[in-house]
Amino acid sequence: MIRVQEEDFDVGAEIAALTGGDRSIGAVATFVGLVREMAPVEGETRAIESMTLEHYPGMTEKKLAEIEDEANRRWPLAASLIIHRYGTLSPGERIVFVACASAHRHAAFEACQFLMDWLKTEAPFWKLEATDTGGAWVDARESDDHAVARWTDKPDAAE
Amino acid sequence: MIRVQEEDFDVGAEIAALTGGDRSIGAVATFVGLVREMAPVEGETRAIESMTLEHYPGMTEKKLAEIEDEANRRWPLAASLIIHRYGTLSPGERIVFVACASAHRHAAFEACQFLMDWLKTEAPFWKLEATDTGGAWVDARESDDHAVARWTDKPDAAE
Amino acid sequence: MKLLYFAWMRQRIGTSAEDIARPDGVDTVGDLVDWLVARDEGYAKAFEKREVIRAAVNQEYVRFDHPVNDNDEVAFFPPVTGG
Amino acid sequence: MKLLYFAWMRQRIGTSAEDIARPDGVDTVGDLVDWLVARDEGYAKAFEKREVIRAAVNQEYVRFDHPVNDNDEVAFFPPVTGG
Repeated sequence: MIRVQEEDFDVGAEIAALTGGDRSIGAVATFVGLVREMAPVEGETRAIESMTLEHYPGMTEKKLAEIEDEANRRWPLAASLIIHRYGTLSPGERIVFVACASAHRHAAFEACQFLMDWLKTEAPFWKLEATDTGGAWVDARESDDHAVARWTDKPDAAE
Repeated sequence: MIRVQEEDFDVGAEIAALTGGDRSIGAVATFVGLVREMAPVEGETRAIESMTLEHYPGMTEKKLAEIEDEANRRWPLAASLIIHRYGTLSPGERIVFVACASAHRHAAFEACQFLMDWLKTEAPFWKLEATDTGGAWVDARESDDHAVARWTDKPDAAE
Repeated sequence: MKLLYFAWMRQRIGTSAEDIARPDGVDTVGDLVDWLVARDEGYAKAFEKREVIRAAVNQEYVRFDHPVNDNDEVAFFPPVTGG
Repeated sequence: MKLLYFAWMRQRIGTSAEDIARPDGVDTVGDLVDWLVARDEGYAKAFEKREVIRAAVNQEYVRFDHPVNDNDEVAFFPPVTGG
Protein backbone atom coordinates (compact mmCIF):
# COMPACT_ATOMS: atom_id res chain seq x y z
CA MET A 1 0.00 0.00 0.00
CA ILE A 2 1.23 3.52 -0.69
CA ARG A 3 0.08 6.87 0.64
CA VAL A 4 1.21 10.38 -0.29
CA GLN A 5 -0.21 12.79 2.23
CA GLU A 6 0.26 16.11 3.99
CA GLU A 7 -0.88 14.90 7.43
CA ASP A 8 1.19 12.97 9.98
CA PHE A 9 0.79 9.25 10.61
CA ASP A 10 0.78 6.95 13.68
CA VAL A 11 3.62 4.42 13.42
CA GLY A 12 2.21 1.98 15.96
CA ALA A 13 -1.26 2.00 14.39
CA GLU A 14 0.19 1.58 10.89
CA ILE A 15 2.25 -1.45 11.92
CA ALA A 16 -0.73 -2.98 13.73
CA ALA A 17 -2.98 -2.46 10.68
CA LEU A 18 -0.33 -3.88 8.36
CA THR A 19 0.17 -7.10 10.28
CA GLY A 20 -3.21 -7.50 11.99
CA GLY A 21 -4.81 -10.80 11.24
CA ASP A 22 -1.99 -12.29 9.17
CA ARG A 23 -0.29 -14.77 11.46
CA SER A 24 2.08 -15.98 8.76
CA ILE A 25 4.09 -12.85 9.56
CA GLY A 26 7.13 -13.40 11.76
CA ALA A 27 9.06 -10.22 10.99
CA VAL A 28 8.28 -6.55 10.44
CA ALA A 29 11.07 -4.17 9.49
CA THR A 30 10.24 -0.48 9.46
CA PHE A 31 11.91 2.81 8.78
CA VAL A 32 10.91 6.31 9.87
CA GLY A 33 12.61 9.38 8.40
CA LEU A 34 12.53 12.58 10.47
CA VAL A 35 13.36 16.22 9.84
CA ARG A 36 16.69 17.03 11.50
CA GLU A 37 17.20 20.40 13.18
CA MET A 38 20.73 20.88 11.87
CA ALA A 39 21.80 20.14 8.33
CA PRO A 40 24.64 20.97 5.98
CA VAL A 41 23.47 23.88 3.81
CA GLU A 42 25.89 25.10 1.14
CA GLY A 43 28.85 23.61 2.97
CA GLU A 44 27.96 24.85 6.46
CA THR A 45 25.95 23.25 9.24
CA ARG A 46 22.87 25.42 9.76
CA ALA A 47 19.82 25.33 12.01
CA ILE A 48 16.74 24.27 10.04
CA GLU A 49 13.58 26.26 10.82
CA SER A 50 11.40 24.14 8.58
CA MET A 51 11.52 21.81 5.61
CA THR A 52 9.13 21.98 2.69
CA LEU A 53 8.63 18.90 0.55
CA GLU A 54 7.52 19.50 -3.02
CA HIS A 55 6.50 16.55 -5.17
CA TYR A 56 5.09 15.66 -8.57
CA PRO A 57 1.48 14.61 -7.93
CA GLY A 58 0.57 11.68 -10.12
CA MET A 59 4.11 10.63 -10.92
CA THR A 60 4.87 10.27 -7.20
CA GLU A 61 2.06 7.77 -6.66
CA LYS A 62 3.01 5.94 -9.87
CA LYS A 63 6.69 5.61 -8.88
CA LEU A 64 5.88 4.59 -5.31
CA ALA A 65 3.48 1.90 -6.52
CA GLU A 66 6.12 0.64 -9.00
CA ILE A 67 8.80 0.57 -6.34
CA GLU A 68 6.52 -1.30 -3.96
CA ASP A 69 5.57 -3.81 -6.68
CA GLU A 70 9.25 -4.37 -7.40
CA ALA A 71 9.99 -5.05 -3.71
CA ASN A 72 7.13 -7.55 -3.64
CA ARG A 73 8.50 -9.20 -6.75
CA ARG A 74 11.98 -9.54 -5.22
CA TRP A 75 11.05 -10.64 -1.70
CA PRO A 76 8.22 -12.80 -0.31
CA LEU A 77 6.41 -10.04 1.57
CA ALA A 78 3.12 -10.63 3.35
CA ALA A 79 2.47 -6.88 3.47
CA SER A 80 4.20 -3.60 2.72
CA LEU A 81 3.48 0.08 3.22
CA ILE A 82 5.05 3.32 2.05
CA ILE A 83 3.84 6.65 3.44
CA HIS A 84 5.50 9.85 2.22
CA ARG A 85 4.47 13.29 3.38
CA TYR A 86 4.65 16.58 1.51
CA GLY A 87 4.21 20.18 2.60
CA THR A 88 6.00 22.12 5.34
CA LEU A 89 7.39 20.19 8.31
CA SER A 90 9.27 21.21 11.47
CA PRO A 91 12.39 19.57 12.92
CA GLY A 92 11.48 16.32 14.66
CA GLU A 93 8.47 15.68 12.41
CA ARG A 94 8.07 12.43 10.48
CA ILE A 95 8.67 12.61 6.71
CA VAL A 96 8.51 9.05 5.49
CA PHE A 97 7.52 5.60 6.71
CA VAL A 98 8.31 2.24 5.16
CA ALA A 99 7.21 -1.09 6.64
CA CYS A 100 7.77 -4.58 5.24
CA ALA A 101 6.31 -7.73 6.77
CA SER A 102 7.41 -11.24 5.93
CA ALA A 103 7.67 -14.71 7.43
CA HIS A 104 11.39 -14.16 8.07
CA ARG A 105 13.54 -11.21 8.95
CA HIS A 106 15.96 -11.06 6.03
CA ALA A 107 13.24 -10.46 3.45
CA ALA A 108 11.67 -7.80 5.68
CA PHE A 109 14.95 -5.98 6.31
CA GLU A 110 16.19 -6.14 2.74
CA ALA A 111 12.91 -5.01 1.19
CA CYS A 112 12.73 -2.11 3.66
CA GLN A 113 16.24 -0.93 2.78
CA PHE A 114 15.61 -1.43 -0.92
CA LEU A 115 12.49 0.73 -0.72
CA MET A 116 14.30 3.50 1.13
CA ASP A 117 17.22 3.46 -1.30
CA TRP A 118 14.82 3.70 -4.25
CA LEU A 119 12.69 6.38 -2.63
CA LYS A 120 15.79 8.50 -2.15
CA THR A 121 16.80 8.29 -5.81
CA GLU A 122 13.61 7.64 -7.79
CA ALA A 123 10.62 9.19 -6.04
CA PRO A 124 9.98 12.73 -7.35
CA PHE A 125 10.26 14.71 -4.12
CA TRP A 126 12.41 17.76 -3.47
CA LYS A 127 13.31 19.22 -0.10
CA LEU A 128 13.61 22.95 0.54
CA GLU A 129 15.23 23.77 3.87
CA ALA A 130 14.46 27.13 5.49
CA THR A 131 17.26 28.61 7.64
CA ASP A 132 17.69 32.08 9.08
CA THR A 133 19.48 33.07 5.88
CA GLY A 134 16.69 31.91 3.56
CA GLY A 135 15.70 28.77 1.73
CA ALA A 136 18.05 26.24 0.15
CA TRP A 137 17.17 23.18 -1.91
CA VAL A 138 18.73 20.03 -0.55
CA ASP A 139 21.36 18.58 -2.88
CA ALA A 140 21.11 14.99 -4.00
CA ARG A 141 23.71 12.90 -2.16
CA GLU A 142 26.20 10.82 -4.06
CA SER A 143 26.01 8.23 -1.27
CA ASP A 144 22.36 7.67 -2.17
CA ASP A 145 23.35 6.82 -5.74
CA HIS A 146 25.89 4.35 -4.39
CA ALA A 147 23.28 2.89 -2.04
CA VAL A 148 20.78 2.24 -4.80
CA ALA A 149 23.46 0.77 -7.07
CA ARG A 150 23.67 -2.19 -4.66
CA TRP A 151 20.35 -3.46 -5.98
CA THR A 152 22.08 -4.23 -9.25
CA ASP A 153 19.19 -5.34 -11.44
CA LYS A 154 17.77 -1.81 -11.75
CA PRO A 155 14.17 -2.39 -12.78
CA ASP A 156 13.10 1.07 -13.87
CA ALA A 157 16.18 3.08 -14.64
CA ALA A 158 15.81 5.68 -17.38
CA GLU A 159 15.06 3.97 -20.64
CA MET B 1 18.45 0.61 26.55
CA ILE B 2 17.50 -3.02 27.06
CA ARG B 3 14.45 -4.62 28.60
CA VAL B 4 13.68 -8.29 29.26
CA GLN B 5 10.05 -8.60 30.21
CA GLU B 6 7.01 -10.85 30.22
CA GLU B 7 4.51 -8.12 29.27
CA ASP B 8 3.82 -6.76 25.78
CA PHE B 9 5.09 -3.38 24.55
CA ASP B 10 3.70 -0.51 22.45
CA VAL B 11 5.81 -0.04 19.33
CA GLY B 12 4.62 3.50 18.56
CA ALA B 13 5.15 4.68 22.13
CA GLU B 14 8.61 3.07 22.28
CA ILE B 15 9.74 4.78 19.07
CA ALA B 16 8.35 8.12 20.25
CA ALA B 17 10.13 7.79 23.62
CA LEU B 18 13.36 6.76 21.91
CA THR B 19 13.52 9.73 19.55
CA GLY B 20 11.57 12.34 21.52
CA GLY B 21 13.53 15.51 22.04
CA ASP B 22 16.60 14.53 20.03
CA ARG B 23 16.31 16.41 16.75
CA SER B 24 19.68 15.24 15.52
CA ILE B 25 17.87 12.02 14.58
CA GLY B 26 16.96 11.68 10.92
CA ALA B 27 16.43 7.93 10.74
CA VAL B 28 14.85 5.24 12.91
CA ALA B 29 15.06 1.62 11.81
CA THR B 30 13.02 -0.89 13.78
CA PHE B 31 12.28 -4.57 13.82
CA VAL B 32 9.41 -6.44 15.40
CA GLY B 33 9.45 -10.24 15.67
CA LEU B 34 6.09 -12.01 15.97
CA VAL B 35 4.95 -15.54 16.81
CA ARG B 36 3.87 -17.28 13.59
CA GLU B 37 0.89 -19.61 13.61
CA MET B 38 2.52 -22.23 11.40
CA ALA B 39 6.08 -23.41 11.76
CA PRO B 40 8.23 -26.33 10.69
CA VAL B 41 8.30 -28.78 13.61
CA GLU B 42 10.43 -31.90 13.18
CA GLY B 43 10.33 -31.58 9.40
CA GLU B 44 6.58 -30.90 9.06
CA THR B 45 4.66 -27.65 9.00
CA ARG B 46 2.45 -27.62 12.09
CA ALA B 47 -0.05 -25.22 13.64
CA ILE B 48 1.44 -23.52 16.67
CA GLU B 49 -0.89 -23.20 19.66
CA SER B 50 1.55 -21.21 21.72
CA MET B 51 5.23 -20.48 22.08
CA THR B 52 7.05 -20.41 25.40
CA LEU B 53 10.29 -18.48 25.66
CA GLU B 54 12.71 -19.64 28.34
CA HIS B 55 15.78 -17.55 29.09
CA TYR B 56 18.75 -17.30 31.43
CA PRO B 57 17.95 -14.42 33.81
CA GLY B 58 21.07 -12.42 34.49
CA MET B 59 23.04 -13.66 31.53
CA THR B 60 20.29 -12.46 29.16
CA GLU B 61 20.49 -8.89 30.40
CA LYS B 62 24.29 -9.04 30.36
CA LYS B 63 24.46 -10.29 26.76
CA LEU B 64 21.82 -7.83 25.53
CA ALA B 65 23.68 -4.92 27.14
CA GLU B 66 26.96 -6.11 25.58
CA ILE B 67 25.37 -6.48 22.16
CA GLU B 68 23.82 -3.03 22.38
CA ASP B 69 27.16 -1.51 23.47
CA GLU B 70 28.85 -3.18 20.53
CA ALA B 71 26.29 -1.73 18.09
CA ASN B 72 26.86 1.70 19.57
CA ARG B 73 30.61 1.24 19.19
CA ARG B 74 30.26 0.28 15.52
CA TRP B 75 27.67 2.85 14.40
CA PRO B 76 26.99 6.46 15.41
CA LEU B 77 23.63 5.85 17.07
CA ALA B 78 21.71 8.60 18.85
CA ALA B 79 19.57 6.01 20.62
CA SER B 80 18.91 2.28 20.64
CA LEU B 81 16.47 -0.08 22.29
CA ILE B 82 16.15 -3.84 22.61
CA ILE B 83 13.04 -5.39 24.18
CA HIS B 84 12.81 -9.17 24.42
CA ARG B 85 9.86 -10.96 25.98
CA TYR B 86 9.81 -14.30 27.78
CA GLY B 87 6.95 -16.54 28.92
CA THR B 88 4.09 -18.02 26.92
CA LEU B 89 2.90 -16.16 23.82
CA SER B 90 0.17 -16.83 21.24
CA PRO B 91 0.47 -16.61 17.45
CA GLY B 92 0.46 -12.97 16.33
CA GLU B 93 2.02 -11.74 19.59
CA ARG B 94 5.17 -9.64 19.64
CA ILE B 95 8.36 -11.39 20.81
CA VAL B 96 11.15 -8.92 20.24
CA PHE B 97 11.65 -5.28 19.34
CA VAL B 98 14.82 -3.55 18.19
CA ALA B 99 15.03 0.14 17.31
CA CYS B 100 18.08 2.13 16.24
CA ALA B 101 18.08 5.88 15.71
CA SER B 102 20.82 7.81 13.92
CA ALA B 103 21.37 10.94 11.88
CA HIS B 104 21.37 8.86 8.68
CA ARG B 105 19.62 5.73 7.54
CA HIS B 106 22.51 3.37 6.83
CA ALA B 107 23.76 3.39 10.42
CA ALA B 108 20.20 2.85 11.69
CA PHE B 109 19.48 -0.04 9.31
CA GLU B 110 22.81 -1.78 9.76
CA ALA B 111 22.81 -1.54 13.54
CA CYS B 112 19.25 -2.89 13.64
CA GLN B 113 20.16 -5.90 11.49
CA PHE B 114 23.35 -6.48 13.44
CA LEU B 115 21.41 -6.52 16.71
CA MET B 116 18.85 -9.00 15.36
CA ASP B 117 21.56 -11.28 13.96
CA TRP B 118 23.35 -11.27 17.30
CA LEU B 119 20.19 -11.76 19.31
CA LYS B 120 19.40 -14.84 17.25
CA THR B 121 22.76 -16.45 17.90
CA GLU B 122 24.05 -15.01 21.21
CA ALA B 123 21.15 -14.12 23.48
CA PRO B 124 20.30 -17.05 25.81
CA PHE B 125 16.67 -17.62 24.85
CA TRP B 126 15.04 -20.91 23.85
CA LYS B 127 11.70 -21.33 22.15
CA LEU B 128 9.34 -24.20 22.91
CA GLU B 129 6.49 -24.52 20.42
CA ALA B 130 3.27 -26.21 21.52
CA THR B 131 1.35 -28.04 18.77
CA ASP B 132 -1.52 -30.49 18.99
CA THR B 133 1.04 -33.28 19.20
CA GLY B 134 2.93 -31.76 22.13
CA GLY B 135 5.83 -29.42 22.66
CA ALA B 136 8.96 -29.16 20.51
CA TRP B 137 12.04 -27.07 21.09
CA VAL B 138 12.86 -24.86 18.10
CA ASP B 139 16.10 -25.86 16.42
CA ALA B 140 18.81 -23.29 15.86
CA ARG B 141 18.92 -22.30 12.19
CA GLU B 142 22.10 -22.59 10.24
CA SER B 143 21.04 -19.49 8.28
CA ASP B 144 21.27 -17.50 11.53
CA ASP B 145 24.89 -18.58 11.95
CA HIS B 146 25.59 -17.44 8.41
CA ALA B 147 23.79 -14.15 9.04
CA VAL B 148 25.87 -13.33 12.09
CA ALA B 149 29.09 -14.32 10.32
CA ARG B 150 28.65 -11.25 8.09
CA TRP B 151 29.66 -9.02 10.98
CA THR B 152 33.15 -10.42 10.69
CA ASP B 153 34.89 -8.89 13.70
CA LYS B 154 33.03 -11.03 16.24
CA PRO B 155 33.38 -9.06 19.46
CA ASP B 156 32.27 -11.56 22.06
CA ALA B 157 32.55 -15.00 20.57
CA ALA B 158 33.49 -17.77 22.97
CA GLU B 159 36.91 -17.13 24.41
CA MET C 1 1.99 19.65 -24.81
CA LYS C 2 2.03 20.24 -21.07
CA LEU C 3 5.31 21.25 -19.45
CA LEU C 4 5.98 20.96 -15.73
CA TYR C 5 8.91 22.27 -13.68
CA PHE C 6 9.81 21.45 -10.09
CA ALA C 7 11.97 22.72 -7.23
CA TRP C 8 14.67 25.22 -8.25
CA MET C 9 13.89 24.77 -11.94
CA ARG C 10 10.37 26.00 -11.22
CA GLN C 11 11.79 28.98 -9.32
CA ARG C 12 14.25 29.91 -12.06
CA ILE C 13 11.67 29.58 -14.81
CA GLY C 14 9.06 31.38 -12.74
CA THR C 15 6.22 28.97 -13.40
CA SER C 16 5.30 25.43 -12.39
CA ALA C 17 3.33 24.49 -15.51
CA GLU C 18 2.58 25.75 -19.00
CA ASP C 19 0.83 24.50 -22.10
CA ILE C 20 2.58 24.96 -25.44
CA ALA C 21 2.05 23.78 -28.98
CA ARG C 22 4.92 21.52 -29.94
CA PRO C 23 7.28 23.80 -31.90
CA ASP C 24 8.47 22.82 -35.38
CA GLY C 25 11.62 20.71 -35.25
CA VAL C 26 11.09 19.67 -31.61
CA ASP C 27 11.01 15.87 -31.82
CA THR C 28 12.86 14.83 -28.66
CA VAL C 29 13.20 15.95 -25.05
CA GLY C 30 16.63 17.35 -25.95
CA ASP C 31 15.15 19.40 -28.83
CA LEU C 32 12.59 20.77 -26.38
CA VAL C 33 15.32 21.79 -23.95
CA ASP C 34 17.22 23.58 -26.75
CA TRP C 35 14.04 25.42 -27.72
CA LEU C 36 13.26 26.42 -24.09
CA VAL C 37 16.82 27.59 -23.40
CA ALA C 38 16.66 29.88 -26.43
CA ARG C 39 13.41 31.38 -25.10
CA ASP C 40 14.77 33.47 -22.20
CA GLU C 41 17.27 33.81 -19.38
CA GLY C 42 15.14 32.03 -16.79
CA TYR C 43 15.03 28.87 -18.88
CA ALA C 44 18.72 29.21 -19.75
CA LYS C 45 19.54 29.41 -16.04
CA ALA C 46 17.22 26.51 -15.17
CA PHE C 47 18.89 24.24 -17.75
CA GLU C 48 22.42 25.54 -17.08
CA LYS C 49 23.70 22.19 -15.76
CA ARG C 50 21.81 20.14 -18.29
CA GLU C 51 23.59 16.92 -17.34
CA VAL C 52 22.00 16.86 -13.88
CA ILE C 53 18.42 17.62 -15.01
CA ARG C 54 16.02 14.69 -15.05
CA ALA C 55 13.16 14.50 -17.51
CA ALA C 56 9.90 12.56 -17.41
CA VAL C 57 7.50 12.08 -20.30
CA ASN C 58 4.01 11.08 -19.22
CA GLN C 59 5.37 10.43 -15.74
CA GLU C 60 8.10 7.99 -16.83
CA TYR C 61 11.79 8.83 -16.49
CA VAL C 62 13.35 9.23 -19.94
CA ARG C 63 16.63 10.20 -21.49
CA PHE C 64 16.96 13.36 -23.56
CA ASP C 65 16.83 11.38 -26.81
CA HIS C 66 13.30 10.23 -25.97
CA PRO C 67 10.65 11.42 -28.49
CA VAL C 68 8.02 14.00 -27.52
CA ASN C 69 4.55 14.15 -29.03
CA ASP C 70 1.82 16.79 -29.18
CA ASN C 71 -0.16 15.65 -26.16
CA ASP C 72 2.68 14.60 -23.89
CA GLU C 73 3.16 15.74 -20.32
CA VAL C 74 6.85 16.61 -20.10
CA ALA C 75 8.40 17.34 -16.70
CA PHE C 76 11.85 18.68 -15.87
CA PHE C 77 13.35 18.61 -12.42
CA PRO C 78 16.60 18.49 -10.44
CA PRO C 79 17.84 15.23 -8.88
CA VAL C 80 15.25 14.04 -6.40
CA THR C 81 15.82 14.35 -2.64
CA GLY C 82 12.88 12.60 -1.01
CA GLY C 83 12.80 9.79 1.47
CA MET D 1 29.57 -24.55 42.42
CA LYS D 2 26.17 -23.73 40.97
CA LEU D 3 25.02 -25.63 37.88
CA LEU D 4 22.22 -24.43 35.60
CA TYR D 5 20.48 -26.25 32.74
CA PHE D 6 18.12 -24.80 30.15
CA ALA D 7 15.55 -25.92 27.55
CA TRP D 8 15.72 -29.59 26.59
CA MET D 9 18.85 -30.13 28.69
CA ARG D 10 16.87 -29.05 31.73
CA GLN D 11 14.08 -31.47 30.76
CA ARG D 12 16.42 -34.41 30.22
CA ILE D 13 18.33 -33.81 33.44
CA GLY D 14 15.11 -33.17 35.35
CA THR D 15 16.25 -30.06 37.19
CA SER D 16 17.01 -26.46 36.29
CA ALA D 17 19.65 -25.81 38.95
CA GLU D 18 21.76 -27.63 41.51
CA ASP D 19 24.60 -26.86 43.88
CA ILE D 20 27.52 -29.25 44.01
CA ALA D 21 30.95 -29.29 45.60
CA ARG D 22 33.54 -29.30 42.83
CA PRO D 23 34.54 -32.97 42.50
CA ASP D 24 38.18 -34.00 42.66
CA GLY D 25 39.84 -33.86 39.27
CA VAL D 26 37.22 -31.53 37.76
CA ASP D 27 39.31 -28.57 36.62
CA THR D 28 37.62 -27.58 33.35
CA VAL D 29 34.13 -27.40 31.88
CA GLY D 30 34.92 -30.54 29.91
CA ASP D 31 35.94 -32.40 33.09
CA LEU D 32 32.64 -31.36 34.63
CA VAL D 33 30.70 -32.68 31.64
CA ASP D 34 32.53 -36.03 31.90
CA TRP D 35 31.72 -36.19 35.59
CA LEU D 36 28.02 -35.35 35.03
CA VAL D 37 27.61 -37.83 32.18
CA ALA D 38 28.95 -40.60 34.43
CA ARG D 39 26.36 -39.67 37.07
CA ASP D 40 23.18 -40.99 35.42
CA GLU D 41 21.22 -41.56 32.24
CA GLY D 42 19.48 -38.18 32.26
CA TYR D 43 22.82 -36.36 32.16
CA ALA D 44 24.17 -38.80 29.59
CA LYS D 45 21.17 -38.08 27.37
CA ALA D 46 21.40 -34.31 27.92
CA PHE D 47 25.07 -34.26 26.85
CA GLU D 48 24.62 -36.85 24.07
CA LYS D 49 25.52 -34.40 21.29
CA ARG D 50 28.25 -32.72 23.25
CA GLU D 51 29.49 -30.74 20.24
CA VAL D 52 26.29 -28.66 20.04
CA ILE D 53 26.04 -27.85 23.78
CA ARG D 54 27.04 -24.36 24.80
CA ALA D 55 28.55 -23.60 28.17
CA ALA D 56 28.75 -20.38 30.16
CA VAL D 57 30.87 -19.79 33.24
CA ASN D 58 29.72 -16.87 35.34
CA GLN D 59 27.43 -15.82 32.46
CA GLU D 60 30.16 -15.66 29.83
CA TYR D 61 30.28 -18.08 26.91
CA VAL D 62 33.29 -20.37 27.25
CA ARG D 63 34.80 -23.36 25.53
CA PHE D 64 35.01 -26.74 27.23
CA ASP D 65 38.69 -26.21 28.04
CA HIS D 66 37.80 -23.25 30.24
CA PRO D 67 38.71 -23.73 33.93
CA VAL D 68 36.03 -24.07 36.61
CA ASN D 69 36.45 -22.97 40.20
CA ASP D 70 34.63 -23.72 43.44
CA ASN D 71 32.26 -20.76 43.40
CA ASP D 72 31.52 -20.59 39.68
CA GLU D 73 28.07 -20.49 38.14
CA VAL D 74 28.26 -22.97 35.27
CA ALA D 75 25.40 -23.15 32.76
CA PHE D 76 24.78 -25.68 29.98
CA PHE D 77 22.27 -25.18 27.21
CA PRO D 78 21.38 -26.03 23.61
CA PRO D 79 22.02 -23.55 20.78
CA VAL D 80 20.00 -20.41 21.45
CA THR D 81 16.84 -19.63 19.46
CA GLY D 82 15.73 -16.20 20.63
CA GLY D 83 15.08 -13.08 18.63
